[in-house]
Amino acid sequence: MSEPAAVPVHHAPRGFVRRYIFSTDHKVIGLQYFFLALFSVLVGMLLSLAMRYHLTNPDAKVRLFEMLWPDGAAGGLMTPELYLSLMTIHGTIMVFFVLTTAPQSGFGNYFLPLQIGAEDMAFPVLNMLSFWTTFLALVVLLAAFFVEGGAPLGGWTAYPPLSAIPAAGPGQGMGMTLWIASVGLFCVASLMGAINFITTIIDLRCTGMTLARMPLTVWGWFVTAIISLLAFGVLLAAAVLLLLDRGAGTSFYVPGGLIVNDRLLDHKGGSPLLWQHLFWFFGHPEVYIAILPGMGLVSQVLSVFARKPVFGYKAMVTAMLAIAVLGFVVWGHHMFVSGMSPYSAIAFSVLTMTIGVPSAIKTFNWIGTLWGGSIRFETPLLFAAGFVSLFVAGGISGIFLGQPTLDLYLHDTYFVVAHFHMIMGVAAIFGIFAATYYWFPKMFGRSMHSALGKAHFYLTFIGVYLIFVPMHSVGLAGNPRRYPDFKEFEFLAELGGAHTFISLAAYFTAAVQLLFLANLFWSMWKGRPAAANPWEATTLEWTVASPPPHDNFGGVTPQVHQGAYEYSVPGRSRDYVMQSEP
Amino acid sequence: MSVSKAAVLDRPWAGGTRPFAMGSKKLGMWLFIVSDTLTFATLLIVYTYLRMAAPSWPTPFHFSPGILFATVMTFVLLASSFTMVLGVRAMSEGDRKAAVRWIGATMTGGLLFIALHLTEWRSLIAEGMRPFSNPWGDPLFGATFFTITGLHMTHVAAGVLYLGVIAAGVARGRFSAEDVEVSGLYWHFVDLVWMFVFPLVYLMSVSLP
Amino acid sequence: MTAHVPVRPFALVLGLLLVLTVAEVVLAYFHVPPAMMLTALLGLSVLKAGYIMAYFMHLKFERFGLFLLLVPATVFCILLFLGFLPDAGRGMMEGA
Amino acid sequence: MAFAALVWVVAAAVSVFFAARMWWFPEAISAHGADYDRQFAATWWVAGVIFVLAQLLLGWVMLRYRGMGRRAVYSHGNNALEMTWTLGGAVLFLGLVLIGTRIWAGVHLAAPRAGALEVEVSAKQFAWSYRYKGPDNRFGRTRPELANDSAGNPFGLDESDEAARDDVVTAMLRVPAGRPVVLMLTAKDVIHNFFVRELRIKQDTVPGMRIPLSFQAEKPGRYEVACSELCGLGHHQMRSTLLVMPAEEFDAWMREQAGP
Repeated sequence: MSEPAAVPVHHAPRGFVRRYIFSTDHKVIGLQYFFLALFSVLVGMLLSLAMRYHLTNPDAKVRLFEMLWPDGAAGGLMTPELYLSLMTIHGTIMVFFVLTTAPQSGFGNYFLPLQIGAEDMAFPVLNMLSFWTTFLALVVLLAAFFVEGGAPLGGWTAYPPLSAIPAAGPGQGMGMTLWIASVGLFCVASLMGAINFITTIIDLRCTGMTLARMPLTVWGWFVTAIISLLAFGVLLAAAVLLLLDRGAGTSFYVPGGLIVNDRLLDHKGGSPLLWQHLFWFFGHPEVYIAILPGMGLVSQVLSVFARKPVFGYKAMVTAMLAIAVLGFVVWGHHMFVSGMSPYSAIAFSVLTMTIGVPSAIKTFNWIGTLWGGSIRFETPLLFAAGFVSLFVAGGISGIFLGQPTLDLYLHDTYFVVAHFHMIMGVAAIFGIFAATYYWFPKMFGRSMHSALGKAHFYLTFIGVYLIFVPMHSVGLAGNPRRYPDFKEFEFLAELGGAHTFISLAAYFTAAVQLLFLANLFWSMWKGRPAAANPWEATTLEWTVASPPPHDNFGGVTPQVHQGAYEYSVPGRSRDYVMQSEP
Repeated sequence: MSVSKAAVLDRPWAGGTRPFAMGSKKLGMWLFIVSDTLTFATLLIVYTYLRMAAPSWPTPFHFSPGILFATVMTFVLLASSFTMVLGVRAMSEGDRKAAVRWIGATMTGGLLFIALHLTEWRSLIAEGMRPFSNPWGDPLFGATFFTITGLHMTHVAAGVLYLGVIAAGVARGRFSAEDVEVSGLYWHFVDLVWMFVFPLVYLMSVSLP
Repeated sequence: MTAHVPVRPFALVLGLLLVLTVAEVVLAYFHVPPAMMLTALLGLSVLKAGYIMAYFMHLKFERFGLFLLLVPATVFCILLFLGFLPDAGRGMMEGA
Repeated sequence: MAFAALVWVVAAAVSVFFAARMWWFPEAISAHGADYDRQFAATWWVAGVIFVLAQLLLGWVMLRYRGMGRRAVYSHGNNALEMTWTLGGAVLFLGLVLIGTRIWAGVHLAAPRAGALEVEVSAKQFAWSYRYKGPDNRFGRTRPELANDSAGNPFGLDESDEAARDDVVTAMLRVPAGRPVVLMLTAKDVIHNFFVRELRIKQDTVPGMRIPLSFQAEKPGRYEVACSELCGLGHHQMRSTLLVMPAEEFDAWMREQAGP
């Protein structure tokens, strides 16, 4: 392999089905994932709007609810079980089909091979399979709404015995079974994806693409894929055992002596805590699966638009690896009040606080990247900077929740809800927005509307702070999460004003997203045609046409001679040096 | 800034080359093995956890037939791994016929393992063992036993099918030496898992005289 | 890859694995506390697994980087599972 | 410009909003609660200062370094600076958690104090029941198959056991002020959670487990017990009352319950 490999030029398959449906082209698969996530995020957002509406108007009769869920909202009045099932599907769809799918499988599939100078992923057919398995998982999940009893109501964490006993509530029958099946399928799809990503990054980098020259986005996908590979197998096993408890009469998670609906169950010997351990062993790394690609992307975007090298590239990579390792040793902080050993809790909390250190490194290095730059205020930059602001805002509440002492009050209140929405539901999504605005010209050959994009950013940024800051406060007042209404408790009645405010802010923020949708679809067909390298960025995807040809580099494998962030190099006429430039 | 091409190519991680000097399929199989290891490890830790939590755990396996059977099954599996090594070796030396023969021997080992295992399952079921109860006490004994050995047996069965496809292809002149090696990796992994199932599930539950 | 691969080391490994298996079975019949038994059996199993990986799965003859990529992370995760165990049987009620 | 202004406004607004304490903790009614509030306040200052500083800094660099045709500084970083914030962060975060550990240990690791009132708590979909030992100072035998709420026997007390007959079972948790209490938390069907805001205590009730929880309420009054772990469709209605009574009143109530 001393000569640059002479790769034959491949033409795209001609048939519509092979080209756009069962395609093995990483770019088409990336777009498929992107649109699957877009559909999912819309569904998830509409579910959350329905929930917010119900929380503030618990007695309202809504025709739309009745049309959508004739059983759960007879006469338009939402039942508690319907509310809880909306909540369960909202959480599941957002965590798995949006936050895991868009940044990693969507943008990762599209841009990983382009950024490392490869023609495709290492296993194109496996790639196709993993998309269609994800698709099937989504169909199975949504099907839960339409079976008897409706969707499950145990939340995305599905704690047994509630999730293990079909008699424990409506939705805990067929709906719950479908939920488990969906999660199992998603695990399989993610494992296939992880194997593909790792192999691609190890084997298919073009000549000169050393590890230290890889864009931080690639590092983000690499670390994320490693976490996925190690975490999803555990969830898969845990899900199979839960299924057996429900179907085969085993008792892995169900202890003896349970009385459900006045009936003594036959189960004996299991442990509800066991599921929590297994679930969070996967679940905490999952949080980083959602955020790490965004971290990589933000580093990339800040550097491009500040026209300045990333501040502390090695520290950024080290911090990502440290976050990955620490992400595996802190699962117990989700279980401080679960009845786990109090000694374990202390150990977990010390480890949890340690994660603050690499997180702080990332934050300050992002600011350090902007420091001394010559910042171009384009929409992707705004979203990346917004990510930094929200990452701080969402991460800082982790200092409270990571202490078992403080968790004694805050656990399962709206403080937690606000915390993880700020970091996963908003910061991570800002990463996705930044990626969309940044790479849109490359994906579709056209530019998104700049003024609309900026308006979208500013209004969303204001909106999310308006939603989630008061929500922290509501949590401090002790408001438990996962309540369909607040009528039963005196202390919750006093919080009605706060909830109304939060709901209004949520409607506003959701409405603003119409700007994004309009901009996205309008620009796809009518946007200004984009140059090959509109942002004057250095990485390899900008060396090819927009959109890239079927075989990416036209059969010529590129060669890399530079690091990924050579901006404003002294002595150069242009303020950027492409990675492929000698 | 620029590094000469030769200097870059000398380093395995510099791109344009495969750092582990192996095909992507082989690396992919290794990665699959990592994730599957964690799935099996999860089941084994679940078993350990539940067994530690149980007030008493059944120890119903007598030397004959239980332990004797399981020991013979272990021998069969180890021997089949060895024949697989010989199959991979034959293939790497270009001897397709011998490769097919050795893979066939491996498959026979796998089938024998499944047959012995099913016989054992049948006799345990005849004694009254179920996933939800058993005559000796803690109901989770049956649940963990059937789940762990069942998942392992599924892997063996899938392996036999996989090797069948490989053998048929090799006989018709398809597949490279590395393809055979990759299937061998999977087979050895199934063997490796059993090295933990055997002591944990069987030997820790022998009925001591 | 047409180099001649000797069979002998692999046959020796097979023999060793069979011997270790017999040793495990014999060991299982000693009357020792369960914790000690578990440690001994797991020790032997790790040894066997090591031989299978090193020889049968050829890891010994691959580049060391592959070992570094695969083994430490996996072992780390499996060791972390031990963090579940302090909760096994914790606060258990009678008949649960 | 707009971005910097907005981030600064956000930082200021968030600070003012939380300083106003529009929706906030209720007053604590135990020594543990006071400790809790101190730990919270300490964490509050650390988090608040980091938050405000980071936002101010972010706004400032965005304002100061906005591109105006000027060339950016070519720099790959500064190791000394990175070490500073790495070590600073580590010391700060770990310090906080170690200080708080004492409070955690007080709830979960301290030996139950002598003379503590023991109450068994049983949670089910969607109600709470409490059981006191009665005059004989012993919990009587229970059998799950006897448990029947409509017959007023949520614990499944076995009347054939002498010790069970005088057990007092209630739907409201009454405790004496100024005396240590140990709750034994149990659940009959799924996981629930015992949460009293004023005590600053929250603990899951897990089926199959008996989890002890100690507290000592100082201030008499009526407080709400809320279920804080999703337990099914009636989760939001799973309410009960904690009545902290002056010790003499509690004793009188207890004597009255025990009957003649």
